[in-house]
Amino acid sequence: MLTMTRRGFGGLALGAGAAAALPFGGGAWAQGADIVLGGSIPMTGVFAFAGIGIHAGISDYVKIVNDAGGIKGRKLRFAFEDTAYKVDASVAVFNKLVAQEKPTLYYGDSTGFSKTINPELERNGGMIMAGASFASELNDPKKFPLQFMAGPDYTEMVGILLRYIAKEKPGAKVAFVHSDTEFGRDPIATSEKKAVEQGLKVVEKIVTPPGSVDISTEVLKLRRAAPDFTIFHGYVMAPIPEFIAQAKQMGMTSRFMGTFWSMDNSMVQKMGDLADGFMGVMPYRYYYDTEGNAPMLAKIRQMRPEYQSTAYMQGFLTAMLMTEAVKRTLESGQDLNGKTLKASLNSIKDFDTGGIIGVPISIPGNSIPVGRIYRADVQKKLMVPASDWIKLEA
Amino acid sequence: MEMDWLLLAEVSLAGLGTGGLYALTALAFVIIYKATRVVNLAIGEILMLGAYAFFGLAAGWALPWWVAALGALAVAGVFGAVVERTIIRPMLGESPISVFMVTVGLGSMLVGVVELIWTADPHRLPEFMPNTPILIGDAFLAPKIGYGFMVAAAVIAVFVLLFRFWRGGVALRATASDQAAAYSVGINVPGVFSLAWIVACMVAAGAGILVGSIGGISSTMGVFGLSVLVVVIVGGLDSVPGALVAGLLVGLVEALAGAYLGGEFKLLATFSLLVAVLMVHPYGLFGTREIERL
Amino acid sequence: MRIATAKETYAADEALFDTAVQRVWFAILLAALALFPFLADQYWLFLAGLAAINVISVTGLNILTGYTGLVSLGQAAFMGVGAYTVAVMEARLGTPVLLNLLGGGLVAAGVGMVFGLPSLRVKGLYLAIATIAASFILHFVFANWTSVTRGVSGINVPPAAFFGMALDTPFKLYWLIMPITVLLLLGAANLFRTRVGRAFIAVRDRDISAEVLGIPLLRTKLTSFALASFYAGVAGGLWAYFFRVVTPESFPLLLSIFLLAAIIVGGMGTILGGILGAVFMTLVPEFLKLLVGFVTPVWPDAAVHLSPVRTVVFGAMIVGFLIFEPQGLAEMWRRTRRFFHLWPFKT
Amino acid sequence: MGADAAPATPVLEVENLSLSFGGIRALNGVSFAVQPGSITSVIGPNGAGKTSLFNSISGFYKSTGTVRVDGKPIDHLHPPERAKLGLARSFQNIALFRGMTVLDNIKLGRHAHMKTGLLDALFYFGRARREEVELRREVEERIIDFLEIDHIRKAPVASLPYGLQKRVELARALAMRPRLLMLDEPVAGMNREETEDMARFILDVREEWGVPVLMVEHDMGMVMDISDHVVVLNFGQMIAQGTPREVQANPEVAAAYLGTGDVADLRRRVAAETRLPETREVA
Repeated sequence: MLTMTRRGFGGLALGAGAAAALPFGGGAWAQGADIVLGGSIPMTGVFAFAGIGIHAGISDYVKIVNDAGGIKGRKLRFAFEDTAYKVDASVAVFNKLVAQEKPTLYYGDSTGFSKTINPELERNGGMIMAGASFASELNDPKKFPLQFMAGPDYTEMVGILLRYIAKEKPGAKVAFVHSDTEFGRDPIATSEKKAVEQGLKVVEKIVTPPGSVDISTEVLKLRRAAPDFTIFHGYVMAPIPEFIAQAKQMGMTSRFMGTFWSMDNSMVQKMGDLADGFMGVMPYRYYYDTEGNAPMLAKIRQMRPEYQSTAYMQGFLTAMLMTEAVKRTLESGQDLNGKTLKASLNSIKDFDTGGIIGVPISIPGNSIPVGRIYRADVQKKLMVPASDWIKLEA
Repeated sequence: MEMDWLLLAEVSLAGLGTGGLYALTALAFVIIYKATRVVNLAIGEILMLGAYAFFGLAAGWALPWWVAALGALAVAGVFGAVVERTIIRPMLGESPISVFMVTVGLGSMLVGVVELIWTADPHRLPEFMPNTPILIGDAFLAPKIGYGFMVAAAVIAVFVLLFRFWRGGVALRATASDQAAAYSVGINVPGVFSLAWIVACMVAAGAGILVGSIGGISSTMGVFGLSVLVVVIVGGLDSVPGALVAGLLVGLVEALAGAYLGGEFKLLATFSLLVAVLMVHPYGLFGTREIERL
Repeated sequence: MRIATAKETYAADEALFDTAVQRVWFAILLAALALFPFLADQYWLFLAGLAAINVISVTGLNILTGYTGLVSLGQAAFMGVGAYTVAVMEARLGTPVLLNLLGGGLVAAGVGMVFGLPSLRVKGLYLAIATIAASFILHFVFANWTSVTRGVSGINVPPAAFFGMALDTPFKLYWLIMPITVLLLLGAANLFRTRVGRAFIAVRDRDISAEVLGIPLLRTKLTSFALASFYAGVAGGLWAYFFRVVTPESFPLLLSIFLLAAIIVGGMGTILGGILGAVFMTLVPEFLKLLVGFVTPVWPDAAVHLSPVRTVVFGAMIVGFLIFEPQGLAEMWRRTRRFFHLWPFKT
Repeated sequence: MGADAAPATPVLEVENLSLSFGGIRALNGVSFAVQPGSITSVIGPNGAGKTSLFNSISGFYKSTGTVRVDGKPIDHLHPPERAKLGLARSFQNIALFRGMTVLDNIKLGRHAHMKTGLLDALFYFGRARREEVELRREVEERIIDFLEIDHIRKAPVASLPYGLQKRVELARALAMRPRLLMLDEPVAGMNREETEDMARFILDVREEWGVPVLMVEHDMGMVMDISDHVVVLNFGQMIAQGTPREVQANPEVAAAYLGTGDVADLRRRVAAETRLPETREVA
């Protein structure tokens, strides 16, 4: 891990030596201390697939920024440690980085962490934070004034799906299948109301216990409900494939949909033929997407020739938005602290993400309520757009 | 609301189907307990090991599925022999708590090793079971569950016969009922211990392949072992018939609770069943009561 | 080398620290604990707080499992009961901190006793598995008793207030957590100087003989469950103040296994063992991280494998200690101490 | 004091005591009494039901019939309550608590008579401290000195030789404030010298503490030497009782010991052959 070796004694001594040797030097980074983006990143454990992508995305964007001369001449530095997706470990990393690196930006790895650290974040007051969680609860600037998320919250994601369904098949029957976790339960209650508002009928809600592999009874219930659309939430992959397999064996005609964390192309393609027709909501373009004007995607493809996951895009965009907030704050001559950074972030309007998101975005609150429906194309082994970009009104 | 009898039938079938897999895994657990008095909390992880070995051979080395399955069983058998010799045997005579914790440690090591080799990402096993639905009357049964149940039932039947008639099976039963006596009639008791671990790990691995082919595999699939623990407690730690009956019972209870109360009630239902059985029948439905002497 | 110390009264011989040397060391330890927060940064203070909370819970579990011989895999769930009690009292009622912690301990003790009831009828491994049931049933209650627990999203806990000061940093919380930890440890140590503690050990060593010698099994076992759960409840309450949010996912079965592993690594049935085990197990992941930092130059992928390595090390420590050092770190400590006492003579 | 102090209420009365395991009758209508200040021995071949008798008196086995202590029936009492009444005992297969020191094992005997509650214990203040120090003094001065085990008081019991362990068990029984001392094979497995020491301690207990003794023992020499009263069991039935002399002269007793007159010799032979089953029974 890069930051760790840097934090080792050797690195420290070297750094101190360099600083001593160039007290008034005209080096590129002389105009101020590094701006540190701290991170509790799940590099290992059950969420490692995401953590590794997030890490790569943030690192790449940081590199792009520094290669272009930093933010107003100040170098951006990514200091992170692995959390194995455990809340206490994430908090430990946070405390360590705050004590040793003084970050002004922070990336957190889970809803649990975002909620746990929020009081400390407000007390500290020196940074803003985003993370891997799109929990609806976090999308409240009053309760979480120093946090944001680089996309729609889970309720908004389902809202985008419902919007699409209502347009495709007015009055359609919808079923929700979700895990019995905080993540899984997050959007369900609100989305049920939203569905009714859209003129849709919620015919079944199925809860699966965490880690459960055998879902045959649940499929039986689902078949009785005979939905036109089934929305999965709270899973990365299992048990979605088995659900689809058994449903198809029983001759169900429902279409199956997922939310962001189950939409990575490499994950979906692992389902093989079962993936055919699987769709879901994605706030970003895929790595291989070449339509439209997307210089950032081109840049990413140039930096990394092999496929990068949706988590990579998430990390990359998060770093981009944070950088933008820092830039705007520095430009307005203010101190870098939580309040000014968040205000700068909220001043972002019709911002061009270089094609990561297909439309210009604004961040009026804590989320970016934009997304698009993609559909799995098994022949091409790709997720392909099934709708235009959908913006939810705030 | 009108009673949907077909749904009830289908749910019950699905529950019994899963129950067959519980019974199979519970059988592995009981074999070890009977022979060595070790409560093996790593049973779920051994099951996971079997599934991953199969995955590695079938998907990684692209072997035909039946070769991979045999290979996975062999891996599990070797694993059982090594574990018995290096970890379990040095613990003989220690307090049951220590031995039980050793298996907890073993389970954790297995999870770590699996994640080191295959990462924590979920995977799907290659399809090897027919996927045309099974219809029993009008009732639908998911093919994997149905075929899984049949395989489990066949394996269990073979085992029950082996227990009765094969020399090794007889030696195992003799050791289970009285170690000292087994020694004195010339049974190689350490050999029986090894045999029990080898056989049990192979059975668990077989169950792992079946379970994995239904729901995919991941490093957390060891939680399947928790339901199996309920099964063996309800059935009685040292009872083969107990494992079979309780396996089906727990499968059924889980399915009914899931279907009529909701998924979040599944574990609650089985663990409530466990507490109820413990209060009424402390040694399970079929377990042997331990007689205490002063 | 140290030679025997003469004592004049039986009271002196019954004292917790029975030599002047021991009392001096204890005073030094207390002084070090008091100085620590002024020297440590936020990270070390965080680890100290977490370790202390684990020490409390592990000590409770040690009373139950190490001293009374009743294996429990429900300790984390009882911590959860304490944490929820404190969270509700703090967030809804706004009662004082110490009262909340006491409440957390007492409610946990009550719940612990209920789940200890099967210990009348079953013991050993049956009981261990029965306590797993506690873990799942309580998790269900946390997740579904929405009106009290706010369901899966959990309860946000306001900072503990002590004489008007909000204890909202690891530094300030240290002064709440550490004294409570020391008090509870002294309490546990005292216990085993009296009939209550002796009865626990007797039940562990030979419960049926103990009964004939005048020890009521039921009451003793339930007392042990209650006490273990009380410690868990207080630990959980402090946890609530420490992490400031309590959710059903905060206290998984894995935490119970962690706590049990800590008493095995530390040493079952000794107070010192519980302390050493809890501190050691809390710090192991941090050691491993350091280690990863060192090996990264030669093994660039080391970081990616940290979590599985941690899982393997966790398991290997349980297995290794049980096979090679069943008395745990406490025994290693005693051996080291004996070596220095007898130095320069060999044992 | 001796058996001639009889007219007082017996310390222990056993009346028509029966016990069965499944279909097997372990005890069948056993009746006898222990007089104040006496030493009463229960003898019989292996499997005669001697230890079952002890366990029934202790309340560990649920038997039928009546047991009285100082004239009051105790059949409804659980084992710990019986212990509190002063039915103090040792065990055939030493039941010391291996995780404790000698001192703690002895102190444990006093458990039922102490009042320290959980809170007292946690704070070790007031009552807890007072009780413990008092107990320590009494244990030291009345028991440890008396049984000459001061050199091992802080030793873990597991490390002690067999003879000393038996002595510690006696010490623990003495700490129970015995009304009746029940010793299950106090000298089994001891050499001559150890046996004589133990016999002396038993006699001294009776003399100095005034506590009557009920003992199960195979060592006929010792039984006949120190007992005031002997009860003979065979196959769960009491076949004789009386003074040592009377019992020795009883032909039925001789028959029980395989039909010969030389009881002591046969006992040794029988014990050697059948040791295993009985020790296992009480494991």
